[in-house]
Amino acid sequence: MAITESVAKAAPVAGRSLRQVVWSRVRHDKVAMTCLVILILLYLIAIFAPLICKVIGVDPYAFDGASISDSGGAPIGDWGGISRAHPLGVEWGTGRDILAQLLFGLRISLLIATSATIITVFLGTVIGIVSGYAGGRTDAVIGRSMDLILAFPFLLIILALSGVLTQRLSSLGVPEGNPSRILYMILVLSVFGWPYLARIVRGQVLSMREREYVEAAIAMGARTPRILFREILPNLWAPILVYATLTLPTYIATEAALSFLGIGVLPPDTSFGAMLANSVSYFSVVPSYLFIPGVVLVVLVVTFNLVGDAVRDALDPRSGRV
Amino acid sequence: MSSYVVRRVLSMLLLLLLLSLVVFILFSILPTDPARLTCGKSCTPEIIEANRHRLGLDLPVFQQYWEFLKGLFVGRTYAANSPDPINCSAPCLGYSFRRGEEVLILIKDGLPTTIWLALGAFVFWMVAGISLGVYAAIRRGTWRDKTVMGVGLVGYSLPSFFIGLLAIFFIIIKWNLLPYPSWVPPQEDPVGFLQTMILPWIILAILYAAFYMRLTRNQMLEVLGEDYIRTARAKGLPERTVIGKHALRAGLTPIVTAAGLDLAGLLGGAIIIESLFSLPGIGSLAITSVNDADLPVIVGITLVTATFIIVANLIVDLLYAAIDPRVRLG
Amino acid sequence: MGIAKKGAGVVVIGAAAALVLSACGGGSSSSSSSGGSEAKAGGTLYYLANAEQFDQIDPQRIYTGEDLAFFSGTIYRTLTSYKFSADPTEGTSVVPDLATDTGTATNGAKTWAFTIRDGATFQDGNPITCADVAYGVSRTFATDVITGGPTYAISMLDIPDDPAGGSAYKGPYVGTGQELFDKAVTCSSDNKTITFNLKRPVPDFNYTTTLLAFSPVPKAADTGEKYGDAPVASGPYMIQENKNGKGGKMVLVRNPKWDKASDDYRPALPDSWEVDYGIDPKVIDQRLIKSAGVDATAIDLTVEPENLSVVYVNPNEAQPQFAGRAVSALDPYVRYFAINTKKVPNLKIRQAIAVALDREALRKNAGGDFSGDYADGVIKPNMGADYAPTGMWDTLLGQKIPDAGDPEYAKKLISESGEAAPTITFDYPQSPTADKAAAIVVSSLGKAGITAKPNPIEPGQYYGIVFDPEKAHELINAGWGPDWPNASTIIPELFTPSGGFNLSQYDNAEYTAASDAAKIETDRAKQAKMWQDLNTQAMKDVVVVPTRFGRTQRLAGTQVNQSQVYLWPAYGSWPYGAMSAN
Amino acid sequence: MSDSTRSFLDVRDLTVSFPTEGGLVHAVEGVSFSIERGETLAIVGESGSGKSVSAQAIMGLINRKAAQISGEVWVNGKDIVAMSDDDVRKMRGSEMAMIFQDPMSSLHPFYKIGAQLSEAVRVHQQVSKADAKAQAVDMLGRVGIPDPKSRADTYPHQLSGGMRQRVMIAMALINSPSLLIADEPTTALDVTVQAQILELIASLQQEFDTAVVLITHDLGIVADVADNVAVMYGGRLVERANVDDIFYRAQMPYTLGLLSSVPRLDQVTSDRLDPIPGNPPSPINLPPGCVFQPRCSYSHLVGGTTCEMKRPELLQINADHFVRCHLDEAERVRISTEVTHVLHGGGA
Repeated sequence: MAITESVAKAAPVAGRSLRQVVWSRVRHDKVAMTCLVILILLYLIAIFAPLICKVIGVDPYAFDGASISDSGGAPIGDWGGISRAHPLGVEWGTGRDILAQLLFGLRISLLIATSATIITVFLGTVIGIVSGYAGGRTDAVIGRSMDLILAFPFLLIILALSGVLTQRLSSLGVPEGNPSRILYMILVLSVFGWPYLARIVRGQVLSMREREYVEAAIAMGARTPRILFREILPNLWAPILVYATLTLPTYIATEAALSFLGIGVLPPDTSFGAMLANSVSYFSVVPSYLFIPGVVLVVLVVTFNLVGDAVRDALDPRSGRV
Repeated sequence: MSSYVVRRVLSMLLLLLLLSLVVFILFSILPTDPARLTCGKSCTPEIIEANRHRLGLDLPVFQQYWEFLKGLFVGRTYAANSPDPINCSAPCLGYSFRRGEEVLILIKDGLPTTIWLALGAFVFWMVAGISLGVYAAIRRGTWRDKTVMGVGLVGYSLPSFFIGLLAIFFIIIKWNLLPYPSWVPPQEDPVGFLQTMILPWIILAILYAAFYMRLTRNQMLEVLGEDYIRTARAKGLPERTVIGKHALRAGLTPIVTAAGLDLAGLLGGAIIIESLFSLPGIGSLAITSVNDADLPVIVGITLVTATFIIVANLIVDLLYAAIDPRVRLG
Repeated sequence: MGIAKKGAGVVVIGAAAALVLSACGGGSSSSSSSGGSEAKAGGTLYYLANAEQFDQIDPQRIYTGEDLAFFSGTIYRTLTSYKFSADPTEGTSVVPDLATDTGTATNGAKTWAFTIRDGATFQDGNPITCADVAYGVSRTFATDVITGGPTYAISMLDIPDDPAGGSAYKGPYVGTGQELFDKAVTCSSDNKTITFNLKRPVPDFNYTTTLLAFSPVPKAADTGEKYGDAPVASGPYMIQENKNGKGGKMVLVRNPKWDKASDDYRPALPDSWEVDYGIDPKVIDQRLIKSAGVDATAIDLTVEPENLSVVYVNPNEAQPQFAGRAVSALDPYVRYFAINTKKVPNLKIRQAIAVALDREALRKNAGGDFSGDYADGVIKPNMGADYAPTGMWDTLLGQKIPDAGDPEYAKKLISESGEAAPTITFDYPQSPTADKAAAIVVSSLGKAGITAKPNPIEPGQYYGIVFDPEKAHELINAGWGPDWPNASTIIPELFTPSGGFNLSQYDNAEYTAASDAAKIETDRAKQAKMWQDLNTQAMKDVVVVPTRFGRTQRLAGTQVNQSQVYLWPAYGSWPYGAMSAN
Repeated sequence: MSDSTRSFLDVRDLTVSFPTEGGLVHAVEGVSFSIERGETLAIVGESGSGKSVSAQAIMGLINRKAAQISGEVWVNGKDIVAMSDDDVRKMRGSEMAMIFQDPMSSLHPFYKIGAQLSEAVRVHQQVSKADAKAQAVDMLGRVGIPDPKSRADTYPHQLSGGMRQRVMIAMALINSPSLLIADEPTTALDVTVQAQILELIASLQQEFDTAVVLITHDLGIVADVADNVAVMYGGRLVERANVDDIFYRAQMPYTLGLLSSVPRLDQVTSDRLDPIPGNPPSPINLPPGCVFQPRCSYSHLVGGTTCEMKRPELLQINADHFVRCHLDEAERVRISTEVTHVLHGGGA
């Protein structure tokens, strides 16, 4: 969705001292701080997922035939066979541990969303600055290509091209299988994501070009790259930060949606989306298949959004609470 | 003004041309061989070759593209040399051998459902989003504002396929409040239509509503700080008029812009929702075609959707000019 | 009839059911035919389908068991058909349909003659003649237009091959070699008796003629590629409307020109049939379980795993409230993993793969005993004489192999193979369930040191890709069922170069020769023994790893006459032609 | 109907403060003044001195939820502070009107000016659209807009700044209010236009016999149009007198500072001109004593720490001259004459 507006609004002219102001504002926002802590925890959990699984004694790949019925393959016990051995129950038909799958899913989800965000921000910033500063034909060309990209039904394109492009990646030397698939996800998300940020940045740059310090720099005969990245970039971090913090959660959701539609990681690995897709066949009997990954996913996204909001408000009190 | 529109339309066509070319090149690298797909298990290389030729797949990509373009304007004939050539009259978006149907017709069949879905959701989210946004803005800082915004944030964070599944699980399976969704056109069975559409509408609307609520609130807060609002108050206008007329009108413009584009995007089909609720719209058509590697259909949908968005861009700009006299077209 | 065809459902919800949905076949029907009231005429039967369309409606192109059963029971007549019966042998016995008898073989079964009944007409009222049947058969040869259908006519009729490939006869549209065809298929002067001259003896040719590929088509009405859009009915029903896709439906109404007197094969009791396309499998289940309103006379093709325990006590017994309308029976399919012998030439390695595979986990994932029994070959027990245990898991692989696989022994085999532990890719049509199966393949092979990479393929494109020698990988998920109860429709198709379903790309001259010999063996008992040996031989050579003799579950509404609620062995389908509403 | 004892506009001990994160902001504290119809009162002071807040308080434009307002504001015998929001609203634009500083942003960009005027009419009078439109056009003519009929159908952005301010004035006066508050009506305009606007206001004031409160920081304007002057500093009224007293007999050091910071054409040498050192106080933490003390160059003349510690009272010097200062009268007069003498070119 056209997140641009809200972010553009949220982007005040960044003064040097703003950094501290923002931090202090965020620090005084209890909700934001709680979320920040949760996020850090989530990242730690993701990073140390294998270790944690060992400690709890669960394994996302181990098939536990004993935990499922021999006829129909339904998990034995309520709520998907929740037991001491399987705190969140087991998968229908295979007896794989749900908790372990969640932890590893979190890992993949965060990996994709985070890297995609980083790339998006990089692309958006650089292209935005260039197009805003260079103006003229460059600007026009970039503008057109943005229109082009934004006009694509990106979900459809991503789905349609996943197969072939993943193969291309492997043929380009990326290890076959999940590495290529994950990379594909990261790339497509970034490719369809950068224009929004680029537009914002471009706008900022346009307004900034006329500013004294830039003109001064030009007058002093500074070289363009220097002006771009020494004078202008430092003053863009505010909108960029806001955009990044609000984009990450949308990427998490999108990634889930994509793997729900079946272009996620390959088995035996799994992800939130895949788990939810799998739950469809069983949830009228085993609702927990639906609730557990779903709730985790929502919590993840909400937490990110809360932090994003806090940052935005900190940067732009007008948009936030008085 | 009119010259502006002409210029815009021209650049629009150019963009579409470019887009169609990109789409063509993108899909020309797909691995599955449509010719292979048209021939069953008893298949010899000769047959595949023959089919490939009949579908014009043995031509170089750019020639295929040219054929496609020509088809758009003068229509085209497939398998011309076979006993039963397939005529696809202009504008010919291509022909799905998989489904034995013209792409345009397939899309036309799906469009009503998708339009109903999109429009319904649109109404829901605009009403909810704007009213709540205005409310929050007026009550800014109060606990009401905070609650509304909080709810909005959660709504904004709910993946639509998850709430979709939740809705199916609770409302349909557990509580039997609604029958299983099965699409019927409103004119045939209004009740069944509503029963089928209500959930998709709401679920599709939630995400957007949350977004528009935030957008509206920000807009209103900004506008309410404007001098001319103070002027309006100084005139002695009742607060109702000040908010409902002066402030809203000024705050609405960017919202209209976003809404136009989002609606256009939805007309391209809401893949997830349509699939979840098995609505025979463009989105379902798209996903099925992807699964079947039904290239002509995918290309067709991509182009149609893109057209919607690009046209919407133009309309929105014109609208913008209509709303804000300061905007000069050209 | 390969699981090859039949459209997959929506990936989001339908894919899970795609494979099961296309399941269809023969086998003993269990919890069914428990009396039920007398069959009555009238009413409408509803066929709730997840698929969004029939693959083919053109008679010469239909090749899916369920579809063959449906259309031959309703709108198309063929020279011969299968008896409507739940009994494995009766249900697969040939009876006359459009022909006055089941055909007369002469010249050592190289010449077959059928006489068409009087009074049989098309929906336009024109009498069905020998010429119409001959024309229908001739369409099969237009392989560039009439695609997807069975090609037995091409391989059996006495028409020389074209050195450039295919048959010398190029079908009625091009007309090249028409005279050759007219020599092979001749009509009597009264245009009533049709004679087929065959390349080789085909003792069971009258089984072949049950295929719709041998049904009549009036030349005047043939529109080639698009004939399926408006086919001319010869059976008791005709197509009133057909709209594909979600929410679409096909409506069959009585064919006014159909004369009961000319057709003692089809009771044709219901007044009409309605096929509702693109319904979500969960929805189909719920509707049939409730069986309310029109759903009382509805039928489906599958029961979702989550509802198995709702409907059944165990695979052989339905819950009381579903007794008589729930079917659970062996379908005609054998589920197996084909091993690409071109990519995995080393027998020891193939053995190692077979040995390492955890078939128990796979079966559990597919639904445990609901999904069928462990398979020991590609010929199923319900094939009667052609089946004999191959002992694949007891002796063929050198020692007894547990259902859960034997990684250690697999390692041993690999070390004997003189090759490094292989890295293989596993092709399968994607669905959540199949993904889990892939996970099982990966990990169980992994235990034996074999690196397996899953390669999910969109169901709709699956066979298009795996049939392409460049694109097919080492291990290919597949399923196959016979076209009629003779392994001549299994062994040659799966294990010889000329076979249409040779995913293993198996090319063993000796084996092919033996298979060809078996094909033309006229002594059925001898032939059966030959098939048994070839089956065992293929398993010994681990051309495929058979995983399951498939089983299928399906439901009929409460008001569907229960005397016809059974799995028809002929096609492992509903006995459409015989079904009726109470 | 105003009773004889009370002036037409009578502000008594008006105090406005806003609670914020940083604490209570005392924007206006204990301000009192009064004015009759036909008169002009100028409120002068630096930005942040509380001029505009007082004005908005009088107009009842300050959101009572967001601010604490105390004191009395009698307009035509009715106390704004005590009235309900809606009653005040009814008075706004009819009995009292306001002109704002920036005509560029004070008109709604989306509505034609004619519409904006007639809207103002229709809120307060039961007249048909047509009549309202007619009044609007007529009013536009009276504020000197050429070809008012066609201009009524133009949008604000199509007019020059001066024209827009005329429109604002027209809008303010269209219901012939008896009180007009002009908040820096000319600061945004260039000098030539300034004069025209001021004349316009003056002439209309004659015509409608309006009481005008002119808020400005430009003493030049004050000299031209004001009858009385109120000097504000740090939210307080520091001196109030008729215009002559202010210009020739001002006694508050701040007032004198203001006077001496005005550039004068007849002043040959600009070196005499000495602006007030330092910055206005932050309204959040005002000095405990005299708010001007930190910048006052005379506070040393007051013994001890009186200026730092003690809030000065508002002393009455004569009938209409009030001053808020700790200096004793003799000192004040001395300084006053000293400064004003210099200013008015007596010295050197």
